[in-house]
Amino acid sequence: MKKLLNNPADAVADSLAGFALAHADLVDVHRDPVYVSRKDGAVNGKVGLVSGGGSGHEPLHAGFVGDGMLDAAVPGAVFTSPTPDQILPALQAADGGAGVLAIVKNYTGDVLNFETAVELAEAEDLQVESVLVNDDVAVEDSLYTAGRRGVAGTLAVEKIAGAAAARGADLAAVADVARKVVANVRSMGVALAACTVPHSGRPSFDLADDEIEIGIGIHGEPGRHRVPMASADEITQALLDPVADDLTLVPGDRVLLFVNGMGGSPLSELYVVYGRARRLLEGRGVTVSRSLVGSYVTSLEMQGASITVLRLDDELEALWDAPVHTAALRW
Amino acid sequence: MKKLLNNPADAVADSLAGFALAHADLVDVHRDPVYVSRKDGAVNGKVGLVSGGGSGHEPLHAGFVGDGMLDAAVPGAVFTSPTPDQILPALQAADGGAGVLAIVKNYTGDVLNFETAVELAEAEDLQVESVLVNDDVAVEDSLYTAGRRGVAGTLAVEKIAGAAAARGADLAAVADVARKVVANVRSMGVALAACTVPHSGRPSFDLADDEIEIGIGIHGEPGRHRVPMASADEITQALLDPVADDLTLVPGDRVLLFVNGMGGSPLSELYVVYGRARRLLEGRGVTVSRSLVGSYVTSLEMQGASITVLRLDDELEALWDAPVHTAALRW
Amino acid sequence: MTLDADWAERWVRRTAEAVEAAKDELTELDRQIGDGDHGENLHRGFQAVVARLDAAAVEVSGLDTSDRPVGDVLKIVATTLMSTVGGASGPLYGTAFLRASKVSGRPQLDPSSVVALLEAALEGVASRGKAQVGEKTMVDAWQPAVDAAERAAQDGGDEIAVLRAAAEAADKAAHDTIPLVATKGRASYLGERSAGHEDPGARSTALLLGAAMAAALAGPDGGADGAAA
Amino acid sequence: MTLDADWAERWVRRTAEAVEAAKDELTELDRQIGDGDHGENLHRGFQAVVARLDAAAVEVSGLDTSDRPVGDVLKIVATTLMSTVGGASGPLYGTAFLRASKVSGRPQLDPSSVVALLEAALEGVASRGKAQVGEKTMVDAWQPAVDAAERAAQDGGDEIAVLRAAAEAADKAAHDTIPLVATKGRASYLGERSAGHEDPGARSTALLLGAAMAAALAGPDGGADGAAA
Ligand SMILES: Nc1ncnc2c1ncn2[C@@H]1O[C@H](COP(=O)(O)OP(=O)(O)O)[C@@H](O)[C@H]1O
Ligand SMILES: Nc1ncnc2c1ncn2[C@@H]1O[C@H](COP(=O)(O)OP(=O)(O)O)[C@@H](O)[C@H]1O
Ligand SMILES: [Mg+2]
Ligand SMILES: [Mg+2]
Ligand SMILES: [Mg+2]
Ligand SMILES: [Mg+2]
Repeated sequence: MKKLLNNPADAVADSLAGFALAHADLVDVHRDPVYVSRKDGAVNGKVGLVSGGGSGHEPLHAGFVGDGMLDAAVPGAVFTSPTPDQILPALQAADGGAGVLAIVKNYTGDVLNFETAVELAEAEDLQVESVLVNDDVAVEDSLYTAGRRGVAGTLAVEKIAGAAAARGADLAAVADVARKVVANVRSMGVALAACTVPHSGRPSFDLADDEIEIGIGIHGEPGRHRVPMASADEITQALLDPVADDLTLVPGDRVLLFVNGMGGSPLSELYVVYGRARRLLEGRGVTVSRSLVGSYVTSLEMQGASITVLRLDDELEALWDAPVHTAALRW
Repeated sequence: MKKLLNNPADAVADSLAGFALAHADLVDVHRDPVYVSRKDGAVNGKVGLVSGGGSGHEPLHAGFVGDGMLDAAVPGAVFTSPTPDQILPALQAADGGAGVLAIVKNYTGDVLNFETAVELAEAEDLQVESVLVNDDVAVEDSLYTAGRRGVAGTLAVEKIAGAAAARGADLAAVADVARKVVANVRSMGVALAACTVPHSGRPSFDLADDEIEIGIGIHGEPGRHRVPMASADEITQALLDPVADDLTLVPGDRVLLFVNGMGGSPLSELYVVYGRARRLLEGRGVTVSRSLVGSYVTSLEMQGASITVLRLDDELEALWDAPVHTAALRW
Repeated sequence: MTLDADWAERWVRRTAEAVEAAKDELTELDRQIGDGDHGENLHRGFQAVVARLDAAAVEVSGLDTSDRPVGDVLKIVATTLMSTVGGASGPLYGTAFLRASKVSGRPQLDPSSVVALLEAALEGVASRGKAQVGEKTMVDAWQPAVDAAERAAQDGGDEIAVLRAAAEAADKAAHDTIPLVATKGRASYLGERSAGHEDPGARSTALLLGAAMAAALAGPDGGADGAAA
Repeated sequence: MTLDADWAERWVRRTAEAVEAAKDELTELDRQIGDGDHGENLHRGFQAVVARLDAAAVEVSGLDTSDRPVGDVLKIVATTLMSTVGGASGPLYGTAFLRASKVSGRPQLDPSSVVALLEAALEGVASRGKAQVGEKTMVDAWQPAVDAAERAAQDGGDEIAVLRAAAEAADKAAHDTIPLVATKGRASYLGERSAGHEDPGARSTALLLGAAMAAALAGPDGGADGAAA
């Protein structure tokens, strides 16, 4: 394992320390317990937005703290949900008197730890709503799984709910728009090479030189299928079709197309995937009216990408376009 | 070799096609010959800015075309300088009547091909100035080398000269400020793992599991020294010290600190390097007043990072802060 | 042999040792069908528990603690695990210890109290995780352990017999998770590919219950199995 | 045997074949001390040259081309290489052919004209690249080739003898770049580490000059070495 790290046990702390220095104009990074809040604290009268989860997905979530997006983020250990004692002060820090929306990716650990924190917060008279993000179509959403995972679609939920909150929507309305995004966003990913969790020192799975994993999550978990290496066009289709089918896209639909890198794939390759995905969508009569290409919801240095499609309407499009000023997303 | 690519020979074309679709609001991508120009063509009366070089460094340079930065970019084949017949129309497309500044990284190929193109442009009565970027302190600048290479410092030259042009400075003034950046910017990089050029299919060099290359360029060239793997703190110091020494930084100096990923290293690791570099600079009595952390000047999927330091004064700081709206840099 | 608060302390300290020894094994199990952090998660948590107990030991040293409720120790364990482990297993083990602490208010546990402790822990895990037997989770170790403990107590076994029955059943049951297809937790994302691997949480449950028995066997001064608590 | 425009065409077509055959070898040399694209660069360029010559051949077919200046072919090669190769070698080989074309205005080259062609090419490379002998570049193959060609012409050799001398000298000289430390081009960034590897541009120069000789030997219809042009 070769990484730009010191003691693997300090990976998250060292990285957050650098993040805090680089973005001191945007965030405060707290230690013991660890959480990140926007500079100058909660905005009075605005619904607060909090998200969190294991580390290793940078810039998610701390990179999205700032105007028009999150008010606080809670990074756990690498690929490990944060604990309630971290989440609770983040919820409190985000509260500007109008209540807080917790955006939780659907993983057993995230769900359980946020649940506990929300209970504790409510016991202290904080008004909290939770939204569960579960955009990964690789996982069947059935009685026989823990349900679909939350992956790159989380960015869209955070951006759009953040814009709604910034516009002054109340807690119920912000939660509603977040749920609307969840209902209209789907993702699927591929790994060309696994990632290595610092404290383990071993790749999260072993892939032969001519194999890829389709349907991976963002925690180095193996995917649903291991298939032979294929061309970018073929891989893109293997990701895009299930996403578009699950969304039941029809001609005339308008979407955001988000091609996300897993951390170790170069931007140039993401654009190859984007180009193909776009032509496939257009082939279905779907208009791509908004785009995002980059490594935003990552899995350490994993090589690979995911495709996220969000069905847009005027409301969602306007909220997507609304100004945002965070370390990782800005317009 | 596993990459999200179709035919390796089409790597650049496929990627540019996706880029064109994703950023149709910002750029026009031309084929035959290949170059990228800003949407709606040159700005009347504004000095045009053109840069270019081999592909494989994305988002450099095409990702920096737009308001406040470049007017055109010329991507060659992967790691191969573009040809004069590509550069010439880019120079012409960038000309708004006030002349064009060509920003050239100091590589024999880039220099020779730009030289030819500039000669051809001048023959057609276009006014062109050229600035050579050579920020890489890993290479000794002596009679016995091709001189220092241009690496990540190029971003600072393009951003700051772009801001000067946007403010209406004339060609001589834009060239002057670009040269002032070149005079005050230094970089050095490390590779933890090599990259693989698509058409070659083999890693650009072979590194053992416990070795790293210090002083690498951005073309997969081996570096100056191969040393045993070390901690992030040690590696950061090995990069930062030569940069700071070469710049002869003194207490009281104010700088931009830019930690750049080589394409395959996760953002979280770049922040670890940033944190350490910042403390080292502060230990020298230097103030870090501006920061940039991310993978902007890459070497395909190479794992590693470079550190760039730019000595600032009020002029450079204000130009750095000036608005920019491109695919990869925006504020 | 009585199961008092000191036993509870020995139990969790031994668990910390067992987790340390098995850290890589647990992580490797989790790497196969999860995200490769279970060993590290529990290690971080039980090291924190030991630190908390050490700190508490300094506070109470010199005082008479003979009537200290067993549940007091279990509650420290619960809150510490909840705030340091994270992931799925943190809240699950945290809830297990919290519920167990609530039924362990006395300073000494008789066999039926031990059964009640284990039942409460299982109930905590199952309700928190909404998991049932057969879903390839730690419930698949806890449930057979509780069943075996109940039988041992009905058969008139003493505290040690009850704990031994639980530990042995959990150990076997963890092994028996291998062929199962996961339908809860992170391993469920793998679908059929989760079969053929032992569930890491079931294995750590077996370690935990094994440590409970060993702590009882060892007694206050080290005792039967020769290891100092 | 005369060296006319047809010979020039055969020369560059043979170079294209030689580059295709040696593409991986050239790239591997460049991978050692450069950026691993020299084979691909020249392959792209000479394929384009062949395509241009094919297109031109259609245009002129049926016309009498016996008084076509040799330089016409060389100029096509020059502009095509300049606009398709990129990198350092594109402008360098492009300039070499451009300068060579300027001194090859006649339809037939005698031995001294061949020497002039080679001298002009070398002068083009050296002035464009500002490189001298000993800097581990293609100049280290061109210079000995020109020297050998001059000697052969002074000794009264015919066109073929001149080209043979150049080709053999370049081949040996390319090999002799191995111990050199590069002070020009990308390899110079490696400093001392550039020693121990052959310079890719020197090797491709040897291929180019080898093809010139083979094209002369082969004659218009294939000839001596049996390969069709
Ligand atoms: N819903 C659940 N109910 C009971 N146990 C569960 C549940 N989900 C996961 N587990 C247990 O948690 C273990 C994984 O713990 P750990 O690796 O620490 O957390 P994470 O899965 O968040 O990385 C699994 O092996 C399984 O035994
Ligand atoms: N300044 C120079 N003068 C002469 N030849 C040079 C010079 N710089 C580089 N070369 C030649 O060019 C070759 C490299 O060509 P190529 O790999 O195609 O371009 P690049 O170095 O831009 O990738 C070197 O092996 C060397 O022979
Ligand atoms: Mg985990
Ligand atoms: Mg090159
Ligand atoms: Mg786990
Ligand atoms: Mg090269």
